[in-house]
This record gives sequence, C-alpha cells and structure tokens, in this order.
Amino acid sequence: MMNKVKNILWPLLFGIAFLALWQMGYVHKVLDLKPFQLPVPLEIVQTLHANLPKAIKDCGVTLSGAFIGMMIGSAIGFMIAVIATIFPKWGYGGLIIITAFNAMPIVALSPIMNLYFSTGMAQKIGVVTIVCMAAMAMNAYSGLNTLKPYSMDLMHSVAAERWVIFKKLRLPNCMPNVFTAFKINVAASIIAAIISEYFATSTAGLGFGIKDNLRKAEMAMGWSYIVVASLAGVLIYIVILLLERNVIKWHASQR
Amino acid sequence: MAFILKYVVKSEMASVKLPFLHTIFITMFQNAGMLLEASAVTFSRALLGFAIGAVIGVVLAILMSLSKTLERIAFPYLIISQMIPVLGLAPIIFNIVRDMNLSRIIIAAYITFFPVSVNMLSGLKSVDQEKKELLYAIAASKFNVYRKLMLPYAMPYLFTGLKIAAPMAVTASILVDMLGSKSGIGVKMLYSLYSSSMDIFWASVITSAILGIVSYYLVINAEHFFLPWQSGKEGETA
Amino acid sequence: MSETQIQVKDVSMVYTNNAGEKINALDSVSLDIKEGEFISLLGPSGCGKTTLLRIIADLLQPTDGEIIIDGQSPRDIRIKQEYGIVFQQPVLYDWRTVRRNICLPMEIMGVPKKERTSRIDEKLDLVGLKDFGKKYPFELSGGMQQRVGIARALALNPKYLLMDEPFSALDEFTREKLNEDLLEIWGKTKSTVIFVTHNIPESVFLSDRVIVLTPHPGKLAAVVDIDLPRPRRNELRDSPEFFEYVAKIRKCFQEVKM
Amino acid sequence: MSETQIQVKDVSMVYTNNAGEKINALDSVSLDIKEGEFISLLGPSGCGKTTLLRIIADLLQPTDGEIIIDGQSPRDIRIKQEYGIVFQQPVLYDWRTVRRNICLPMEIMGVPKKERTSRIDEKLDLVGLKDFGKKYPFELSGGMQQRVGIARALALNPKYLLMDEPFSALDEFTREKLNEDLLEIWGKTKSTVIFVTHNIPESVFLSDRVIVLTPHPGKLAAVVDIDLPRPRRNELRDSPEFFEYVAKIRKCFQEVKM
Amino acid sequence: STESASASETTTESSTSTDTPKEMDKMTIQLKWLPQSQFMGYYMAASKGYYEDEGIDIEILPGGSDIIPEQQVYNGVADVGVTWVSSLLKYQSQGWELKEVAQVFQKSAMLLVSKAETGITSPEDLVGKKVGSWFGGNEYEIYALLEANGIDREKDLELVQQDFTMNQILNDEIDAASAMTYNEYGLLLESGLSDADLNVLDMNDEGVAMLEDCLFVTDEWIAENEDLFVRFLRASIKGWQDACADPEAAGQVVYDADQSVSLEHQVYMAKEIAKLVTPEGFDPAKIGYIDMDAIQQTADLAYKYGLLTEPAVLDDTTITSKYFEEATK
Ligand SMILES: Nc1ncnc2c1ncn2[C@@H]1O[C@H](COP(=O)(O)OP(=O)(O)OP(=O)(O)O)[C@@H](O)[C@H]1O
Ligand SMILES: Nc1ncnc2c1ncn2[C@@H]1O[C@H](COP(=O)(O)OP(=O)(O)OP(=O)(O)O)[C@@H](O)[C@H]1O
Ligand SMILES: Cc1ncc(C[n+]2csc(CCO)c2C)c(N)n1
Ligand SMILES: [Mg+2]
Ligand SMILES: [Mg+2]
Repeated sequence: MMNKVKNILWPLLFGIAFLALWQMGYVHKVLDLKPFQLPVPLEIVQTLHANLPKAIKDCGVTLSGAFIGMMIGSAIGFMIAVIATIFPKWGYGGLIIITAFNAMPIVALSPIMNLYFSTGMAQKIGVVTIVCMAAMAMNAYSGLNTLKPYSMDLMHSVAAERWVIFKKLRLPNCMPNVFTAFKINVAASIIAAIISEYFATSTAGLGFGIKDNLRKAEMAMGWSYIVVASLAGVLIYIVILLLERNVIKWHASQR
Repeated sequence: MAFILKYVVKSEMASVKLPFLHTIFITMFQNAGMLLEASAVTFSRALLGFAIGAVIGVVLAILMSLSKTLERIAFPYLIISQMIPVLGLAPIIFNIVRDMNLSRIIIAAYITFFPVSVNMLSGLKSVDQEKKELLYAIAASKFNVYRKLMLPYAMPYLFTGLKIAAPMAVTASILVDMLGSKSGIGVKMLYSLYSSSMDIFWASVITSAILGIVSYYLVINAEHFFLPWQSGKEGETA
Repeated sequence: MSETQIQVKDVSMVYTNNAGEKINALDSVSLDIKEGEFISLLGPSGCGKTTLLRIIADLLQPTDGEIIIDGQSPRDIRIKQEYGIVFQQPVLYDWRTVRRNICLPMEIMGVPKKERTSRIDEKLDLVGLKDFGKKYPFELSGGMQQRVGIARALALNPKYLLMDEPFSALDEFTREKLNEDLLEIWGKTKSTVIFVTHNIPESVFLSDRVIVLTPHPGKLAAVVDIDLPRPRRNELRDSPEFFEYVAKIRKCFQEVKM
Repeated sequence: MSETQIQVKDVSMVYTNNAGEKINALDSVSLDIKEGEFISLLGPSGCGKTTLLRIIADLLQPTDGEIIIDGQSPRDIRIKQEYGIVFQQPVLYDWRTVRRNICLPMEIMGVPKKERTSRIDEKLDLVGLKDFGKKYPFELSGGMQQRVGIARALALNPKYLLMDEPFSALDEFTREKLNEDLLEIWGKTKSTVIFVTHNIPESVFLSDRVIVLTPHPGKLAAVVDIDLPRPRRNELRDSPEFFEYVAKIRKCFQEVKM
Repeated sequence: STESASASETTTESSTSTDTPKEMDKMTIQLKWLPQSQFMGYYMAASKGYYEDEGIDIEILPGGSDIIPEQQVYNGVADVGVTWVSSLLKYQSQGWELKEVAQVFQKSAMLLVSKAETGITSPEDLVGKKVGSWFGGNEYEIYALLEANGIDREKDLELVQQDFTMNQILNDEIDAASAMTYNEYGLLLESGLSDADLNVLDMNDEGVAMLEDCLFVTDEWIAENEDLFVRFLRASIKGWQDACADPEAAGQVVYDADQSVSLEHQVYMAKEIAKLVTPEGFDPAKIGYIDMDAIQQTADLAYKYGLLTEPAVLDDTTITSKYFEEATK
C-alpha cells in the first residue's frame, strides 16, 4: 500500500515542482523564452478549462484512433513475429517489410493514407497501424524465440504440436516482451495520431488543434492540447503497467 | 504487392495511389544520382541521430534501472516527452542550442532514444535474481555489476530496441530534413509531394524504406559481431 | 517382461560447437532393454548419461548408430506420447503455478479435466507438496522444484519413463521414501524405466540392471544384473546382498575411473 | 579457532508473496559458529537451509532476529568481500566461458591478472575441468556446471565459505575426491565453512559440527559434534566411529521428520 | 548556422563570388514555403549577384510544413522572414515584437477552385458543399467570403482540412479547394484539367482579399542593422523587378536552385507571381510598397472574422515603410 502511494507520489511531486518552476518563470529564464513563445502552466490550464468540452472531444477522436491503430498495428506486428517464428524463411521477409515501413516518416505516410481512406479516422488508424507494427514485431519475435534452456525439450517429449507449443510455451514466454512493445507503442501511437491529423481531412482531434493553434500563435491553446495528449499518454501507460503487473507477475521484472 | 496493384488498377487514381513498380524503379534509376546524394545526407544524419539517441536511451535506461524511484519519476515524463510534436519542440530546442543544424540532430536523437530506452530498461529489469546475487555477495560495485552482468545480459534486449530504432532514425532524419534543410530525402519527399510529382515522391518513399532496411541490416550485423554467444545458444534453445 | 524392447545400437554422439571443436560424448554404446525393465545408468559426471537419455527420447539425434523401440524409431514413440521425462534441471514454466506445471503435459495429451485434477492431487501428495499447488516456481526451494518435475512425469503414467537424477536435490529420507513410492508406481504401471543416478545404493535398490558408463567418451563399462527379490522395501538396504551389489558396482565404477 | 565468530540470533524468516500469503521458512534459529569451524546444515527439502545461508550472506533480510559476525553485520562482511558462495544452482553467466566465469569474482576483487590465471588453472584442475576452460556453460553437463560454480568460489580463498549442496550433482567418487580436496584446502585457508548437504556421510566426513533442521518452519532440531581426528582421509569412511556418527544423525533426522 | 546544403547556391554564384575579397555581411532570409518561384525575387537577386553587390552574403532558408517563419525570425534562426500579413498581425497581437518592412505581393493569390460540374460559380453555391482549407491561419479569407455572403460556416457547409496536395479535389473527396493562383491552381492544370473544367472564386473579386507575402524583421535586429536591411531590400527589389520582367528566366533560376520541382511548374508559377507582385498598372519601381489601405482591409477582416481578438495596431511599432522608402530613393 505504502508502495502504491509512493508510486504515484514521487512522479507527482516532481511534476508539481517542475510546474512551479515553469510557472514562476525559471524555465523561461533558463531556455531564454518569452511567455508568448511557451505559455506558463496557469495560462495553459485556464485556456484548457475554457475550452474543455472541445478538448475532451478532440482527445476522444485522437485517442480512439490511436488506440484502434495501436491494436491493429500491434496485432499485425505480432502476427509477423509469429509467422517469422513458425516459417523462418518467410517471416524474415516479413520482418524486413516491417522495417521498411518503419522507415517511412509519418509526414509521408499521412498523405499516402489520405489517398486510400477518405475519412480522417480511417487515415489516422492507417498511419498509427503502420507506426506500431515494428516495435511489436521485433519484441514479440525475440520473446517468442528466446526460450529458457530445455523448456522446448519438455514440449517435444510429449510431442506437442506446433500450435500447442506456441500457445503454451512461446506465447506466455513472450508476454514480458509484448508489454515492452506496448510501452513503446503507447507513445508512438498517440504522436502518430497527432501528426497524422496535421494532414487529415478532418478538423477534429488533438493534432489538428496543436498544429492549427501553434501556427496561429495561439500558444496557450496549442500547448493545452499537448498537455491533454500527454496526460492521455501517461494514463494509458499506467493502464499498461497495471495490466503488466497482473499478467506477468511471475517475471523477474515484477519482483 | 500484386494484390494491391490489382485492387488499385480498378481505381481511377491507380497510378497515384500506388504507382506501378516498374515506373517507380524507372524513376529511381533516372534520378539515381539525386536520390543517392539525398540519401547520403539523410543517412549520415540518421546515423548521427541514431548514435546519439542510442547512447541517451541506454544511459536513461541505466539510470532508471539504478533506482526504482527514479524510474517511477522519469518514465511518465519520458512518455510525455514523446507527446510533444516537433512543431512545438523545435523552437525550444533551437533556443537552447542556438544552432539549426545541431537542433536537427538533437531532434533526430530525441525521436530515436525512446524505444532504445524502453527495451534496454526491460532487459536490465529481466536479469535473474541469482545472477545478481552472485555479484552482490562479493559486494561488487554498482559499476562492476553493470559492466559484468547487467549490460551483457541486457544486450539482446538492447539490440531488439536498436532494430526498432534504426529505421526510426531514418524516419527522424527525414523529418528533420523537412525542418528547412536544403537537401536530403525528406526534402525531395516534401517538394515532390507538394508539387504533385508523384513518381519522385514514391521513389523517395521507396528510398527511405531501403535506407531503413540497410540500417536494420547494420544493426543485425553488429549484433552478430558483438553477441557471438547469442548465436551459439540459439542452436540449443531452438 | 522378457522381449527386447529398446535396442540401443552402436550409438555415438559427437557435439560440434560453433568454433568447429568437437566433443565426443558417447562412443558406440549398445544396449538392449526389456519391456517393463528398470534400468539405471551410472557414470562419472560428464560421461554422457544425459546425452544418452536425450537420444533415446528423440530430443537429440545421434551422430552414429540408432535406437529401435518396439520396432519403431524414438520419434514414433515420442509422437505417440509414450515418454515421460524427468529432466536433470526442473524445467518448470515460470508463468504456471505448481499445479498447472504438473498439468501441462496432461493438457497436451488431452487427459480429461477431472482425471487431471485427481492425478495432480495424488502426485502432489506423493512428493509432499500438497500445500504448494498454488505457488509459483520461484517460491519453491531447489528440492521442491525438482519434486514438481517428478510429479509431472509420474502423472502421465508413461510407457517409457526416463529420469535424469530426479532425486539428487533431496534429503536421504525423502529420497528413500520416493524410491519406494516409485517402485510401487512402477509395479502398477509396468513402465520401462531408465533412471540416471549418482547414488549407487539407489541404483541397486531400484533396478533390474545397472549400467556403468566410462568417462570421455561414454562407453559401456559394465552391466550388473540385480537379482534382488521384488517387491523391495527400504529394509532391503540393510541386507548383505544389497551391500554386496553396492560394493560390486562401486568397484566397477572405480575401475572405470582409472 | 575457539571464539564464537558467527552468531545467529533468533533468526526467523517469513516470505510474503504478492497475494499476501505467508510462508514461514525459518523459526527462531539460534546458532554460534566458531572461527575456522566447518559446519554442515542438514534438513529435509524445503526446510529453510538455503534461506538461512542467504540470510547469513546478507542476500536476504530476516524478518526477525539478527546475525553478528566478528562483531559486525553480515553486510559489513559482504562489503569486505569475505564471502565465497557456492549456490544451489550453478549460476553461470551464459556469455562467459568456463574460465571467465571462474575469473569473474576475482576480477571484481581486483586480483592481479597473473594470480587469477594461476588460480583458475589450479581450481579447474581440482574439479576436473582442465580441458573445458574455453567452453561456454551450455556445452557442459549438469555436474560440470556445478563444478564450475565450486571452482569459482574456491578460487577466492574466502574467509567465509558458504556452500549450498555443492556436490549434489556429482557421482560418488568425484564427490569423495572433492570432499578430501575441500578439507585440504580448508586446512590451508582456515576458512569458516557452512555447508548445506543432503548426504549424511558427507556431512560427517567434513564437519566439526552437524546441524539438523526441522521442516516447516525450519527450527534447530539437533546439533551433533563430530569428534573425528583430522586430517581426515576417505579411509575414515570405513571406520566404526564414522558409522556411528552417521547412524546417530540419521536417527536425529528421522525423529525430526515425524 | 552554416548549411552544408548551401552547395546549391555556390554552384550558381561561384563564378562571381570566388574572387571577391571584400568583407561581406551575412544575412539569412526565411521563406514561408519550399524554394519555388513564389520567392523568385530573392533567388534572382542572389543569382545575379545583387546581394553581393550590396556586400551581402545571403542565405535563403526554405520553409516547410513544420516551419513557422515568425518563430524562426523571432528566435534568430533567420534575420528576415517572408510571411502572410494576416499571420504576422496575429503574432504581433500576441506580443511578438515583429515588424513588417515591405509588402511584396500586392494582391491575394487565394482562390477557391471547384470542378465545373460541381457548379460553384458564386459564394452562395458553396452551401451544402465540402470546402477545403489549409487552416493554421489560411482559413480567414474563406471565413470572410462566407460570412460576407451570409453563409454560416458552422452549419451551411463543411470545412475540411486540405493536405498540401490537390488529391482531395481530384478524387472528388471535396467540392471546392483552396488554391493559390501560382501553385495549386497550376497543379490542377498540370494534372490534365483545363481552365474550362474549373470554376474559380477569387478573393480579390469577392472583396475579401487579405495580403500575403510580406517581409518582416524583429525590432531588435532592425535597430542594429538598418543599413544592412536597406541594402538587402534594394537588392531584393532589383531581383523582383528582373524576375517580374522575365518570369521565364526567373523560373529557370529557381529551378536551377532546386531541381525537384519541374521547370514548367516553376515557370508557370513565376508568371503568376509576377501578376501579384506587379499587378496591372503597378509601377515595378515600387515593388515592396506597403499599401496601407490594403493592409487595413486585411487587418479589419482578420479582426472581424476572429483571427484577431482586438483590432490590429497599425503604427510604426508594427509596420513601417521607412526602409522601403530608403531603399527606393
Ligand atoms: N549442448 C552441448 N554442446 C556441446 N557439448 C555438450 C552439450 N551437452 C553436453 N555436452 C558434452 O557432452 C558430454 C556429456 O554430457 P552429458 O550432459 O551427457 O553428461 P552427464 O553424464 O549427464 O553428466 P552429469 O552427470 O554431470 O549430468 C560432456 O562432456 C559435455 O561437455
Ligand atoms: N522467494 C521465495 N518466496 C517465497 N517463498 C520462498 C522463497 N524462497 C523459498 N521459499 C520457501 O521457503 C521455504 C524454505 O526454502 P529454502 O529454499 O530455504 O529450502 P531448502 O532447505 O534450501 O530446501 P532444498 O533442500 O529443497 O533446497 C520453502 O517452503 C519455500 O517454499
Ligand atoms: C502550414 C501551411 N499551410 C498552408 C499554407 C498555405 N500556403 C501558402 S503558400 C503555399 C505553398 C504554395 O502554394 C501554401 C500551401 C502555408 N503557408 N502554411
Ligand atoms: Mg546429466
Ligand atoms: Mg536449498
């Protein structure tokens, strides 16, 4: 219990301290910035407050796209890892293709996705999907294949079929790696969703808000959207952590 | 690919949505010089960004593994850091370093470090208790524990992270090309996209993909070089 | 209980590592094992006992020679799921509780749920881990982990039971109790058992025959038939015949080590 | 070789897992160990021997009681790098060869390079792995891995040598040889040794005193002084006094298990 | 910041610049967008050596979608910037000490283009349609157009974001698209459509024109570099004059500076740009002239339609013709 309180308290304290310094102008002093370049927290909060319903709606749009895209992308990445595990020859090609996708910047992917999808949501999901594939594929592949010595022997000794080995050995064995991938993808999916919105048809979403306002010198508004995105990111990360703690409580990292 | 083409052929904008492979390759061939030159700029910056990002990622992971408190404090903020788009970040970075070129490299590194850090940290946290106790029992210094155990143990995890980060470094480098650079694949991509030169656009996209694959192979080769025991063990566990 | 069931024919094993160096682990080992026989393998550490066991279990392909079991290949037997193996290391899956680790091979073999539960209960009791069914492997002591591995293999009632130093991490009394229990189970299931051990009295107590291997590379050094009456109880250990066998095998062993 | 050096005072250990369940592993164990003494811990599997060893080595904090060593805490001793530990599992680093695994603690203690090399050679020879120095752990048999762990601890000439079933995976002869060797080394280094084993004759052969623990939770059941002359050689094992001690301890043990 | 990529300039300049030992003043100009004929005046001046003649070592920084000229100039990445007047007014209203110092485009280049079959010939026809805008400050002329014609931008039609390609209108995903006369409109023509296939709403004709490309600086910089800036402006105006006089040549110069956009497109753009910089009846000698009436209209529209929350301050803290007059003396 004490630990749980500490888990939340420490980062919170740190955050508050940082916000205080920022509010009191020290951050600006150090970075040599004017408040109209980087607004102070209170101003951001006030702006956010005034604009809350719209911010929440925009957040919903971006997050749902990010979440769906992350799930699809992770699923595809995972599937590629599975194929690479079962059919090493084929799958290796799959991993290479994923790598190739991973080298396409979001700013190029977004207009490409605009060609394929007409709604902003579909375009966003398309972009996020591609962005999230690699981390999952690489991590899952390593988790599916780095088995403890002799654990495979046990399976072979009872002539377990491939998919049984997969289900009962490889799959649980790769769970820690899957969580690692999710931690990367939480961040990747949200930022990808945001950037895809720069180029989307739709004028909803955090990304549109950020770009539109930062361009128009509405810094407080723009940053309030960044704040919302950050909070959402941290929130999803915490959810992932809680899941992790329950799903892989047997793993060394959880002790 | 064939499937996509077939599907695309039916659509009116076929050649825009996904141009035929041969046209891309012809374009690439015709513009080979320009693309190579641009690739060199982008790739070298990617390498630099990757190197810096990887080092930062590893250092952050080590710091976070040293102290659980630090991890608790830092990790949420690392996530937050990744939520700040370049549009908002670039002016701040520039204000700190006061040099556009350096800003670009920093931004590339900033984008790259995260997967390295997460994977490395997960490796450092996966070290078996008994392996740690062996060193703890002889009061090995933290430095030695990391040098002799944690770091070698986390190497495979690190390389998984690097395999994710290497093509991302290309992405990042292309992105920072677009921050007012005058050459690089990103510049070609942007110019061609906005002037509807779709052939060149696709050629640059394919080039960036190739750069990603090259970077991936570089990491794989480094892995085989640095982790020979890894390949030995595979034979056993496979 | 008379026909040759497992034929080990001139089996050799040479390990080659990445650097191309070769380790000669087994050299032309031949052996006939009868149905329902209880065989012990003895031999100095590193002589190839585990290697031989793994070859019989089709977990490793010999570089030379072959194994024939009931006219079939080890592979066929393995596919028919007729092996039960206790590994030298416990080989438990970290993410499964003790019960679910024991359950695993039964799940794979399609043993009905109810049957599984009752077998798990029975075998947990046998190895003295009744209260630890819900624990994870990392919560167990070394010997307890090993016992889970034993329970797992026994729960299968396998036709061929291969055991690699199953009792090495146990105290003498637990060991002797489990020796008796094992014989009792064997008496019922009529499994063919190949049992690797370093404990000479244990091998005498359990076996119909004791095989002694030489070190580097493992070769057949001696085969000792143990003509002690069955059923055997632990009192037998105090009998002079028992001592004689132990002494005899000890001698073989000593000669081998030279 | 007379003063109390290690004082185990009312040490209790209760493990609590994530679910909040408690396992009572040690209950109020008290024990005085003299400088240079060779002590064996005996007890049924899961009784807390490893737990006690780990508490003494400062790898685990007892939930109650304390350990005082030479007037200091285990932590102080650990910081002074005076422990050498042989773990129950071999605990080798996969990425290091046998030699470099043995070398590891010496590197950390700053033993000069030349000295390291000669100690590695010596200890490799001792455990019979001369030809395996360049191999990686996965190329070794179970017993060979365990011997690497032994060589690694012995190479340190530690003031306090804690050994957790070091010889359990070895054949009787290797074991008996290493028993003698260990005594010889101990005679020279004057280490204080705490030795966990399941082998009663081994404990008698090696120890000045044998400690027997009860199961669940581990409590002190008996302390048996072994008044056999030193230096001891393997011939001693055939002497009646030896048998007497073995029988006596076996009896203690049997009572404990009830 | 020294750019490795300044190679492109050295190729065009090297013939004249290698043997000039004279001490040169370094100066940097931040464009609002990619290197293209939209900025031909500066490229022309650079290529003809006008900057050099004024003792200026010029560096031209391209823009892009993640680059905001106001921020670049304010932060000191560049000395002078090109931006749209409305955008600059907004930054000024937020406290950024930036000052407009020359007005290069005298007209708005903003169009709403639609395919002829959609039948959008007047603003009223936009009702019920999907209309594209780049937003980020580029939407206010459209707002003005709509509201001036009594159309509610929330209810009567759907405003969607355009990426910077013209694919959406080509794909019929939107009915009308924002387009600059000099760029996007040309892209549509190049994609096979003809003038006859397209309907156009021109902001100038609709009376809602807002001024675009202007030059601006920070107060701080200009205070110390008055003379340098005047020299820069003089050279730039000369460049623009040459470019407007011979757009074909200007297109070629820009094309030489950056190869990735086709020559035809650069030439097309150059011709259109010439019409904005020197509209019919405009004296080329006055290129850069600040027409305060037009500025006032821009400011009024910006305030009226919500870009600005209070009327713009138009005095010599925000805009000045002083240097223009100096340069054209
Ligand atoms: N995977 C492997 N690669 C290379 N060599 C191996 C491998 N496994 C075993 N060996 C070698 O083969 C020989 C026999 O090993 P094995 O494990 O069969 O011995 P063992 O008789 O079971 O010994 P122990 O009683 O110590 O378990 C040893 O010399 C060992 O070094
Ligand atoms: N990390 C742990 N978490 C929870 N319980 C543990 C843990 N380690 C040991 N235990 C429990 O503590 C008790 C004693 O374990 P310990 O390892 O000390 O036994 P041991 O005497 O060394 O047994 P063995 O001879 O089998 O190695 C056991 O019941 C075990 O389940
Ligand atoms: C973020 C952003 N979006 C749109 C424009 C509008 N715009 C003005 S000039 C130009 C290029 C050539 O037409 C474009 C697209 C801009 N400047 N910045
Ligand atoms: Mg073995
Ligand atoms: Mg133990």
